[in-house]
Amino acid sequence: MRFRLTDEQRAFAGSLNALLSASGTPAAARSWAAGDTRPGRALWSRLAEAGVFALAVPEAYEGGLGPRPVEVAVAFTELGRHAVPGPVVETVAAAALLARLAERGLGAPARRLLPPLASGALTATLPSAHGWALDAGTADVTLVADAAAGELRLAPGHGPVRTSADPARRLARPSPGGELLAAGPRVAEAARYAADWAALATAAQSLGVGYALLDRTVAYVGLRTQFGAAVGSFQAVKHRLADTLLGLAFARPLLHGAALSLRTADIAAAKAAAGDAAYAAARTALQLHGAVGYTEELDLALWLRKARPLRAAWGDPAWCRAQVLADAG
Amino acid sequence: MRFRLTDEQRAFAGSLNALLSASGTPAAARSWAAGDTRPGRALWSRLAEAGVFALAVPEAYEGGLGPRPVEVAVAFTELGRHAVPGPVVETVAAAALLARLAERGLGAPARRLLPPLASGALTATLPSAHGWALDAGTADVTLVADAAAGELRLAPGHGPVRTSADPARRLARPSPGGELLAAGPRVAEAARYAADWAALATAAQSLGVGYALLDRTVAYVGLRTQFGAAVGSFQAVKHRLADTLLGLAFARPLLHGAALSLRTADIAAAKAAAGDAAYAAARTALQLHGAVGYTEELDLALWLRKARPLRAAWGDPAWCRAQVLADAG
Amino acid sequence: MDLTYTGAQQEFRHQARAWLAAHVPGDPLPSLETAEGFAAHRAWEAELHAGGWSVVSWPRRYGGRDAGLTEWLVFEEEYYAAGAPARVSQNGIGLLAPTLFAHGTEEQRARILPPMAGGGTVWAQAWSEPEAGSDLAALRSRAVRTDGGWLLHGHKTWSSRAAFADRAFGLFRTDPDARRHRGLTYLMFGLRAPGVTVRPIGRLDGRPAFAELFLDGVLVPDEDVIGAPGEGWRIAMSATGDERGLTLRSPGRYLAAADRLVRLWRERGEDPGLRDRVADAVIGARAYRLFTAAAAAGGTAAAESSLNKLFWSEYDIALHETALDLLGAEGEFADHAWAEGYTFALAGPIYAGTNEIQRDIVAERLLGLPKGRR
Amino acid sequence: MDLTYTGAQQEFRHQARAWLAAHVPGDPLPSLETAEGFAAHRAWEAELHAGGWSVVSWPRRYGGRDAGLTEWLVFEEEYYAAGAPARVSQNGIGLLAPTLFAHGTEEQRARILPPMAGGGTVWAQAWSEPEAGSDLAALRSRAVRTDGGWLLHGHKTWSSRAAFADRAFGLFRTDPDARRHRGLTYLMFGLRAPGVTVRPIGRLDGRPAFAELFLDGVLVPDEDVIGAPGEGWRIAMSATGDERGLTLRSPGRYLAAADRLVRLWRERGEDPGLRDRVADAVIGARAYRLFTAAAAAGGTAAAESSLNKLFWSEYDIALHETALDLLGAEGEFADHAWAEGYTFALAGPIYAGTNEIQRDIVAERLLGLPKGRR
Repeated sequence: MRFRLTDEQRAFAGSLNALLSASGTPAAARSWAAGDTRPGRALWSRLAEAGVFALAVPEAYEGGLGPRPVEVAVAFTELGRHAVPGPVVETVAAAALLARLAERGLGAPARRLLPPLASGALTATLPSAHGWALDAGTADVTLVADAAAGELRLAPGHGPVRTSADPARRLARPSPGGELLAAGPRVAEAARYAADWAALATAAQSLGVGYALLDRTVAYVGLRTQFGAAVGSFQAVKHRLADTLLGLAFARPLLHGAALSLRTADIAAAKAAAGDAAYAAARTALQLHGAVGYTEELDLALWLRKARPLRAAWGDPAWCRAQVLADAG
Repeated sequence: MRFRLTDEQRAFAGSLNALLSASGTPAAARSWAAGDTRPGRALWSRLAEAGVFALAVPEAYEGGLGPRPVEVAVAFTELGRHAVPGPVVETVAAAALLARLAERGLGAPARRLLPPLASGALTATLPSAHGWALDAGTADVTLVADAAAGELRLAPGHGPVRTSADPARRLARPSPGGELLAAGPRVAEAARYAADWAALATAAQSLGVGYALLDRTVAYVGLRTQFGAAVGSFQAVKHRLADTLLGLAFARPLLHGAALSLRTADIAAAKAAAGDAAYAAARTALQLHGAVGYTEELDLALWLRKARPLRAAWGDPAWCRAQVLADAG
Repeated sequence: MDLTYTGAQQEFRHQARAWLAAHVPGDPLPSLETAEGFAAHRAWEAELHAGGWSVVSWPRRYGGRDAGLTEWLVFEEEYYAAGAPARVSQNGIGLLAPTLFAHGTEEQRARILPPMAGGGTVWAQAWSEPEAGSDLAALRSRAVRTDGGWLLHGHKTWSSRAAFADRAFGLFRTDPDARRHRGLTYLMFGLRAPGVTVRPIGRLDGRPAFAELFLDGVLVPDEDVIGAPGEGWRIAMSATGDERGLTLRSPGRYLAAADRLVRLWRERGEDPGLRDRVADAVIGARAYRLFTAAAAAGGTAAAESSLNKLFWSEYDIALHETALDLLGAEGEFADHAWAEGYTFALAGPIYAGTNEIQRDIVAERLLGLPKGRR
Repeated sequence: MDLTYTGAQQEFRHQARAWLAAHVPGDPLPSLETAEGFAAHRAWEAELHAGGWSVVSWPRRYGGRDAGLTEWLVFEEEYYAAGAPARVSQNGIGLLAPTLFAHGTEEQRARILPPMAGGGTVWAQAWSEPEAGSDLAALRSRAVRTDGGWLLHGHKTWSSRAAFADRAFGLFRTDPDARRHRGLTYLMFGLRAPGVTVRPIGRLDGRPAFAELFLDGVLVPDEDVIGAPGEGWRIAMSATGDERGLTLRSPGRYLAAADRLVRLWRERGEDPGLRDRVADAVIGARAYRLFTAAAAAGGTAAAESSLNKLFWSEYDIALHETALDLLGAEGEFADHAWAEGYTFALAGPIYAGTNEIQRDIVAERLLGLPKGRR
């Protein structure tokens, strides 16, 4: 047992952090929110070059590096830390879905779609349990698994686009029908497996969002003075930030443990903890920034607005906890 | 509308406070816990003289001053503030039960028992929903209402006595059978009515317990120094105490509002809020006293150990909230 | 001690209810933090005023009904229960008007209050500055004496409503040699006056709920100074006491919100996992109503208004979080009825004195704990 | 990165499980905070030691198995899963032994560790004094030089286990002129030695879980000084680092407690109102196990042990509160299985450095926030 990231995994995180720091990611997120996806797609290509979208694609496929769930957790923590826009989680989940179907003997859609997903040529989305798909309006393909009918289809379009409290998130319901990619009882199982990958990647994003909020707030309260002292020297401020770190520091090993086991209950536990810790970090960051944190002008807003939607996406807190209990004891 | 205590009600609270401050109440509570009820019974007589046990006894009965639920709330806040031992809540609830039966035409038990209850000559107890009766081992009478059978009986004895986390509370199950006091469908309704009075008085006790804990802790942290400063000057300590006051200050009007309406849902809301606020006060008091608060030696322990049992007695938090929702909207 | 209404109060309630039932728009107005919504809300203020319901507690000569505090609380309960629009005139009615009643001249009241009551003049507040948020005594914007008035210079921020409002009020430094609290003066000025630049600031949902004000030689005639020059701090402190008190958040708002939450919970199948939090919203609204009633009956100490502010600001967030949790993944949609309320609630612990400051005040003034370094 | 056990580690787990299944008493022992229970727990330590399971991580020559940290964690999981008794030797094994390994002499280790491992000598800690709780540097009890040793004078308090234990260890001021941290020396002494008066103190449930020690000329020979005189603070700080770290609370304890809570919840009909809190107990135990595994794999910074201490101490209370809430009104019975655990948990945020101090440490050392006045 050696429960720590390998040097390679740490280096991978570091290189993504450097890449995203140097790539104008906040501006790309703002453009994405304003409807211009070009800077985001350029970022997407760079992330694909770094291997991010190949991690769920088995090595047997061109460009595939996976399946590597721990590296997915590592990468998506960085994507969350930099507020990367777009259907990043959904693209990885789509790859997991197709790979799983191929393992179960339904390989045609995987052979067709996995290589361009791995290379970043193709972006994908898919709806979660409530029927809404992130970025269905701009993703290249929208996969819809109908568990009852046992059918996987390429949606032919989508309904009206709705904006989230995070304006970089736009959701739409895929239109019914479209090309049939696969059929049979294995579709439902593969869709559940894909939802596990989506939950894992979302938990990782949450964790990164939480750390970004904490780091920015620690920096701010170190500089901001009121009543003649740095705000960060007030004990109530210090304790609130200590609690924020506490939540994140205990969510992190749950995330890595879930990536190792890939069990639904472990992923749900990690998602519940990371989602709550990131949301608590957002509440803290807003309160300790004061009015300036309440504006859309600081980049801080990119993370503040993301914490709650990620907490609810791909398994809300109640659902996660129900999974944990169903598995416990 | 004039939602404040009258001058008479304030004076009544003040006189009880003075009486209990002068009566060695902590020592009586410790004796009661050790099995010697004599100092507690002496205190009981003084409280009876002050009218405490006459408040639920209608004026039509000898010694009766009631029904006066607001004064019950006022008095039991003081009883909680001083950690008065014994079946004080249960005696008032027993009086409410008998008075209600009499209103519904079953007057014999009321004529027999209300005058000695009002005068303090008789102490009474009765079991709550879980079947355990406080001080059944030492109370003069134990009333048992069997809602299903429609019977009110004087229990002939009791089973083994169990001690609570608050050693001044000893509980036992009344033995079955015993003298039949009243029969008919009205017994169940009167028992529910009595449980409302018990919950109201318990909520008031909780509030008093919470204020006692807050006051003692504020005094302690003003004197205790660590790292060269009064512990009460540390911002984290101040904020925790401010939150404690916040909880109590918003439970108090709920209590008085419930006493005015006597509606089950209002009483439940008051009990939920007062029980939680008092328990939070206990957690705060323990933490801010540190190790010395964790001992049975300080009188503080009398209140610390009472907060949680009172929160659960006569309607635990979940039950209270269910009552509130059943009535809402 | 009682919680009963007089016959006249009940009659007042019925009148308010009937008028509101007949006049409250069937569809919600657009958000008041948009140009279109601001205009719609201003028109609603005029309609409310025409019905005599805009400022029930004011004297009749300024457009009110001379109603007592209990009547005002009754009106607010009916107003929110009817689902009536948010009050775009809140800054003026809740902050400036009490200041004018306490410290203004009769000429000022007669000139300023009637158009405030009718929505003709909508007021913004201009308290904060970039380096003076919680620490208001650190204000730097100044007013320089000129013939018959003052010239304003400086930079205000977090000015609520200022993106679309007509006029603003705030504190300015008139004595450059006096430190901190001293030498501040309470002034009013037009937001479209020469020398004023208004830069709207988007809040988290992008709507311009406040603005920065750049002031470069803005002329304020003497008649628009409230109280004596140099007395601004004392006057403002009585106003911020009000801001934390009853008039900022009436219990009716939360009673209505808790009712909506219970309905949402029922519609969504009464998830027992959220039962206690929904019940706490009901209990909290009731507690706030009764705390307010007790304060109304007994007079409120200034530090008690800190308890009040702590309570409603944290209650409001908890209530909206519960609603969003009930909605699950759908709770993220920005156009959902609960979403704007949630964004609005998030500001509660920050403005009108942060909750950290309020807790310091409660600890020091109500509990008597020693003043620390904070 | 992995969470897998080697074959040898799995074999170790099976051996431990088998031994515990055969030896753990069927009925719980009486509380170790009673004379009878203390004796029973001491006998259990001897039995554990006879089986070779008392101090698995120690070198074999002192009674251990040379087991690594992972094996120790495995053993603890099995120990608590088996419902085995609380460890009456915890103070010695968890606090004094690591100090002796780091700072003691070989003579001291050979003399002190074997009887500690077998329950023959049970140790109490003697850190706090009435005026030195969180602020340990304010200690006043002193050791005065005498022929071949030191004479102790002073007053210690909150000495855990001291009501029934054999010996104690703690810090004493040996240089009366040195201030605060300086001039302290780490000593061991017998609790029944001449000059020692032990006054047991009842904790909230009345049991004498700790004691006051009055010391009047207690002789400590030089061989019972750990490290050099005057080096006590440095030595103790490395020990309190351990106290907050892995060895004070093993994850196995909470994994087993969370399992018991889930069983209780199931037995009581799976109240959905408590679902999330029960799930959080499961999640928290898992988080603590994995946090510990990560710390074991990566080495723990001293300030990280503050996170650890904050987590387990607040987790333990939340878990027991959930259990008591599940029990409703029955939760108040003092003889209930959860009641003693609850009382024990309540001390967690107070001892081994209050949680207020731990939060200060996290903020200053891990987050780099400025040192305030506290």
